[in-house]
Amino acid sequence: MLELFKSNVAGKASRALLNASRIILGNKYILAGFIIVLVFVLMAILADFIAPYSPIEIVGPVLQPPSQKYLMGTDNLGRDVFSRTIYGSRVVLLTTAIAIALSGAIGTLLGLISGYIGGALDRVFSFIMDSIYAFPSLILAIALSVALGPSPINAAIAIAVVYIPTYFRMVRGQVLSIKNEPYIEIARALGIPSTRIVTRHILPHVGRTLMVVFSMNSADAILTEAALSFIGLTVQPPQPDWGFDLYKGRGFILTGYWWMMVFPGFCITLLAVGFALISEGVSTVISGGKR
Amino acid sequence: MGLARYIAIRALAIIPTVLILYTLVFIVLRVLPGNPVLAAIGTKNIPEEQLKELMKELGLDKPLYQQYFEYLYNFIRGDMGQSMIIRGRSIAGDIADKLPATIELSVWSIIFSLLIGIGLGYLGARAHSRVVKTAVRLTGSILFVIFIPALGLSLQLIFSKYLGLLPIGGRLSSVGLLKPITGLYTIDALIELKPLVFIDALQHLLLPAFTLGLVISGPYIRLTMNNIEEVLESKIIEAYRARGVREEKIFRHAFRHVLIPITTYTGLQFSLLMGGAVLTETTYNWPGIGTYLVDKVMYRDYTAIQAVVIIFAVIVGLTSLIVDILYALIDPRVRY
Amino acid sequence: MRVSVLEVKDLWVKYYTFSGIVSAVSGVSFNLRKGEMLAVVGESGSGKSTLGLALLNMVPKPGKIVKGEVLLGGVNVLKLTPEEIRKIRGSRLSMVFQDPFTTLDPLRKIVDQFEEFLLEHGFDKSKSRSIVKEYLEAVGLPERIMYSYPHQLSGGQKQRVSIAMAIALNPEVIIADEPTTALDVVVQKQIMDLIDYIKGKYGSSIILITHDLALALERADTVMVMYGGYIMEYADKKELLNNMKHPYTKALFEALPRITTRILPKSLPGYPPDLRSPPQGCIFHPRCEYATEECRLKRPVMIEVGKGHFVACHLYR
Amino acid sequence: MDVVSKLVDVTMDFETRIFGRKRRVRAVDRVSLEVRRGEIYGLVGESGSGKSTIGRISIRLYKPTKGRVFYGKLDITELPESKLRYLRREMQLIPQDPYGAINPIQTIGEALVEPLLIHYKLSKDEAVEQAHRALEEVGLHPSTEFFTRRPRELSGGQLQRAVIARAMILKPKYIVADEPTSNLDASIRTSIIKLLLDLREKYEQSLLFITHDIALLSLIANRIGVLYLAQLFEEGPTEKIVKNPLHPYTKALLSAIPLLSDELGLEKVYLKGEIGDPSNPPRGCRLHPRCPYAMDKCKTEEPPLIMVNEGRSVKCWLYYNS
Repeated sequence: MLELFKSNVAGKASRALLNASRIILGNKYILAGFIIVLVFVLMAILADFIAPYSPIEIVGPVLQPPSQKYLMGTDNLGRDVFSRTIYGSRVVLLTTAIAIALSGAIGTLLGLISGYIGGALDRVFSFIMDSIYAFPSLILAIALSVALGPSPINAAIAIAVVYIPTYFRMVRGQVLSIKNEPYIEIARALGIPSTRIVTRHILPHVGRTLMVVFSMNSADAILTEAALSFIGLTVQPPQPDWGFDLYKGRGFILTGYWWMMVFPGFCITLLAVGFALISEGVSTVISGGKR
Repeated sequence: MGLARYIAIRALAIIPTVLILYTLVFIVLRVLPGNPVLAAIGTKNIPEEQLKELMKELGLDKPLYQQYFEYLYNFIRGDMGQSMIIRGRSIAGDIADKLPATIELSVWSIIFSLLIGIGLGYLGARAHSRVVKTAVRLTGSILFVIFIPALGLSLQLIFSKYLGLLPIGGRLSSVGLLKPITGLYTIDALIELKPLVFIDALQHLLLPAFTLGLVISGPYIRLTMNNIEEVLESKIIEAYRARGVREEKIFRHAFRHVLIPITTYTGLQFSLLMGGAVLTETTYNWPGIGTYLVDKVMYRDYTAIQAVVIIFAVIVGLTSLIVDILYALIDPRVRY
Repeated sequence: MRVSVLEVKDLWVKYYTFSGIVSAVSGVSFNLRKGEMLAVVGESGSGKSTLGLALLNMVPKPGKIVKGEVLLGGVNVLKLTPEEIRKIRGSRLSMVFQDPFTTLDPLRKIVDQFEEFLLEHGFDKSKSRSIVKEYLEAVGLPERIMYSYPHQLSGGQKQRVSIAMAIALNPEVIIADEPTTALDVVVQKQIMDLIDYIKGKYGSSIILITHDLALALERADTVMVMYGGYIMEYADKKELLNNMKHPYTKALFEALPRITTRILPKSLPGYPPDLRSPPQGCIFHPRCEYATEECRLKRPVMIEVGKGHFVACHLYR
Repeated sequence: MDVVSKLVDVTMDFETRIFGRKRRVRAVDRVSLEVRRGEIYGLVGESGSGKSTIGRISIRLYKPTKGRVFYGKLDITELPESKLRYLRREMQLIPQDPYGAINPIQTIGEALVEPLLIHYKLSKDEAVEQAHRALEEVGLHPSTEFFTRRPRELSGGQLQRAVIARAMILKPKYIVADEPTSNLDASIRTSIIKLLLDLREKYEQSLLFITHDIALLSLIANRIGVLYLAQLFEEGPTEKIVKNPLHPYTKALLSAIPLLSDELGLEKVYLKGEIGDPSNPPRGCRLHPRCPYAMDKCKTEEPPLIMVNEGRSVKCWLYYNS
C-alpha cells in the first residue's frame, strides 16, 4: 500500500517536473527568463564559493577601477564591488520570495472567499482592496517599512501587504466570471456539492491565471524591494545590498567612479527583466499562442 | 445636468477611498507597537519627563480615537501638523512648497510616456514583419521593469558627466531666476516672459521626465499595439471600409476606440507614476514631495510621512476622478 | 433576359492560416441581373460570407483571392486601384452586415457616420443632410434617430440604419450578409419586408447571403446553394422548389420543419468537411447517400439540367 | 392529471447594478404552468421574454422572488441546496451552448463519471463503464475515442451529444432543454432533437422544451406556452395553437416563419416595433404598442389570462366576452 502511494506520488512529481520542463523549454521567452533568474539564484546560493573577497571587509585601496584583481573595482571604503554584488543577490531574492509567497497566499484565499460567497462581505473586501490597489504601491510600502522598522523581513512584510490586492482582484475576478459560466450551472444542476465546485471546477482555472500574475508580480516586487533598499529601508550597512549600494554610488557620479553604481543597477534591472520574460512567455502559453 | 450629477457622484466616491487609506496609514504609523517619538529621536536615553512633554506637544498622549479624529479634522482645514524633527515647522507649508515640482515632473512624464508609448505601439501595430512586432512588444515589457534609479544614474553619467549636455539635478541653475507663481517653473517662466529661464527649466526637466516617462511608457506600448490591432480587425472597421470611407479616416475613428483603454489605463497608471516619481526625484535631487518623503523617512519624521502619504491618496483620488470624466466624454455608452 | 449587372467568373479564395491552407471559395461563377434577388444559401463554413467580402475585394488577412474576376458593369473590380475600389464600395456595391450591434461605430452619432459616408463619396454637406433624412425616412425611422448613438437604438432600428446607408447612393448591387440572423423572429420579418420593399422601389439587385433555405425560397428570385466553398446547385426559385436536384439541397430542404405534415425533419448524417484537407472528388460525397465510386474520385462539373438550372452532381450527367 | 413540475404564480426579479445604481428587471411575471408526466411542454418566446429563467426556476437552479415551485407533489421552493441535491438526479438541464457546458479542464469521460460517483456508491471502474455506455447511447461511437478528449476537440454536434449523455447519465425523469439546437447548423439540428426524443421515450421522461422557434415546437410538443415580456400570453395543445392561434402575438410569430406560414393558410398579423425593455414594460397589455388590434382598454388595463375552452387560455381583451 505504502509502496503504491510512494510510486503514485513519485509519478505525480516526476510528471509535474516533466510538464514544467516542457513549458520552460517550449517557449523561448520562458527559457531566457528562466536562465537569467537561475543564474542569480545560483549566485545567491553559491556566493561563498564565487566571491573572491568578503563583501564587508576592506580589501584594498579605495575607488579602484575594475581590474583583474578587482573585477568590478572597489568602492569608497575599499571593499570589492564584485563580491558585494554577488552577495547582494541574497537580500533581494530572499526578501522578494517571502513577500510574493505571503501576498500570493493571502490574496488568493481572500479572493476565493470574497468571489464565491459574494454579497456584503464581497463588497466590503473589494472596496478595501481596491482602495489599497489604487494607492501608489511604493509609497505604501515605504510607510509600512518605516512603521515596522528597517530590516529585510519587515520589508518583505511591507511588500506582501502592498501586493495582496493584486492577487485578490485577479482571483476574485476570475472566480466571478467562472461562476457565471454555463458549466458551473450544469455542475450545480447535476447536484455536485459547492465545495467540490470551488475546488475542482473553479480553482484549477484560477491556478492558471495565478501563474501569470505570479510572474508579472515578481518583476514588480523585485523593483519595489530595490526601491526600499535604495531609500535605506532594508539592510543596515555594511551589509551588501544592490539598492543601497546604488544609492551610495549616486554621490560619485560627477567624479566619474561609475563602477560603484553601474553593476548593482544593472543586476536589479536584469533580474527584473528575467521575470518579465517569464511572464511574457507564460501569458503567451496560457492565451494559446495568440499573442 | 447628467454630467454634473455624474461628476458629483464620482467626486463623493473619493472620500471613502481616502478615508480607508488614512485609517490604514494611521493604524500602520500609530497603532503598531513602537513609540514614534523614540524612533524619531533615535535614542532611548531620554528622561521620562522630557519624553512625556514631547508626546504632549505632538498630541500623542491623547487616546487613539481622539488623535484619529483630531488629525482628520485638522487635515481637512489644511493643517497637517508639525514636523517631529524640526520643531514648529508646518508640514502643510512644506508640502505646498514641494507639490508643484512633483506635478510638473508628473505631467511632463505622462506626456513623454504617451508620446513614446503610443508612437511605438502604433509602429508595432502597423508593422508587417513579425520580427518588428515582437521587438516592439518585448521593448514594452522590458522598459517597464527597468529600475528607475539605475536608468536615471546611467543617463546622468552619459549626458551630464561625459557629454556635459544637461544639468545633473535640481530644477533651475539658480534659485533666484524666478519668482514662483504657479510653482510650475516652465509655466512661470513663460508668464514672466523669460525665455532663457524657460529653456533652463526645460533642460533640468528633460532627463528626469524622460527617465520616468520611458519606464512608464512600457504598458502604453503594448496597450496601444494590442488595441489598434484588435480594432482594425473589428467589424466596425470592416463596415467603414465597405462604405468606401478613406483609410486615413478609418484610422482616425479606430484611434478613438484605442483612446478608451488608454484613458482607463492612465488612471491606473497614475499610482505607478507617483511611486516612480519618488525614485526619480531622489535620483535627480528634484525638490518635490518624493524627495521630501525620502528625507523624512531617513529621519523617521512620522507626522510628515503620514501627511505625505495622505496627500498622495488625495492626488490619486482626484486623478481617477479626472479619468472618469474623460472616459465619459470619449465613450457615449457610459451613462451618467 | 434582363441585363447582368454583376458577373462573377471562376472565383477562388484561400486562407493561408498557420494550421494549413483553407479553400473557402472554390471556382464560383454566377451572373446577377438587374432587379434580381439572388440568395446564397449555405451552412457555416460553406464560404458564403467570404464570397460576399470577395465581391468587394475585402477578404480579410490571411485570406487572398487567388483567381477569378468580379465584373461590375464590365469592369473587373479585383483589378482596380485601392482608390478606385474605395469609390465603388458603398456607392455601386454596398453591403449590409449580419450584426448591426457590431457594425455601427458606438462612439459616433448616426448622423455623423451617415454623413461622413456621403461626404466620402463626393456630396456636399447640405446635400448629405437631406439624403440622410430622406433615407432614414425611407427605411421607416423617425428623423430624430439621426442624433442618437447606436447603443440607444434597438437591434431592428440599427439594421434599418445600415440598410438606409446601403441604399442611399442607389447602388447597382446590395450584398446583405445574414441581415436578420441577429434579430428576433418578428423583427426578422420586418427587416426582410423592408428589403423586399426597397428592391421594388429602387430596382436594386440584391445578393442575400443566408443559412436559411426557407427564407431564400420565400424571398429570392434565384437561389444558389453552396457547400464547402463550391456551388452545388443554382436555379430559379420556382424551378428549385418544384425540381430540386442536388442531394445536398434536398437534405437542406428536408431539414426544414414542416408544420403541416407533423413529421420531424430529416437530418444529414456526418459533419461538414475540414477545408484544410477537403475530401477528394465531390466535396459532398462523404455525407451523400447516393455517392458512387465516381463521386469519390472525380469532382463534378456544373451542368445545366433545365433552363437556367445548374447542378454539380454526377447523378445528372 | 399526474404533474411532474408545476409553477404557481411565479415571479422572478433580477437586480443589476450599473455604476452603483440599482436597476430591477422582472424576468418572469406571475407565470403559472405545469409539465405533465410524459409530455413535452414547449415554451416559446423571443430573447428577453424570460423563457430560460422559467426553465431554471422549475428545477430550482434559481429561487423565485414570489410564487411556489413543485416537483411532483413536493414543494421545492424553499428547499435548501443540500436537500435539493438528492432531487437533482431526477431533473436535468440541457443548455443552449454546448461549448460552455463542460468545464474545459475536464475530459468528456471525467465530466460523465463525476456525477455518477457523487450520487451513487459506484466503484471507479463501474462508473467508467457506465460512462462509456452513455456515450455509445448518444451515438458517440466508438466511445473510447471520445472518452479522453476535451470539449474543444469536438465539433458542436458531437459536443451537444456528449452534453446530453451527461444529463442523462443519472437517469432523470424531468428534462429542461434550453434551446438545445439553436447554436447548431440546420442539417444536424434534427439529429440532436431526435436523440432527445428517443431518449425521452426510452426513459419515460417529461420534457420542458424552450425555444424561439415555434415551427419546431409545432412538430414535437404536446402543449405550447407562448411568452412575451415575462408573461404567459397563450397556452394550449399544440394542434390548436398552430391551427388556430388566438393571441395576436402568437399569430404574428406564426406569420413570421418564412415559407411555411403560407402552407398553414393562417391570417397574417404584423407587429410594429420590437420587444421592449424588460425593466420598463408598457402599461396595460404589454403588447399594445405593437398590436394592430389594440383598443383603448389595452393601453390602460392588463388583460387577465382567460380560459377559452378545454385547456386553452389566452391573455387578451379580444377574448374577454366570448
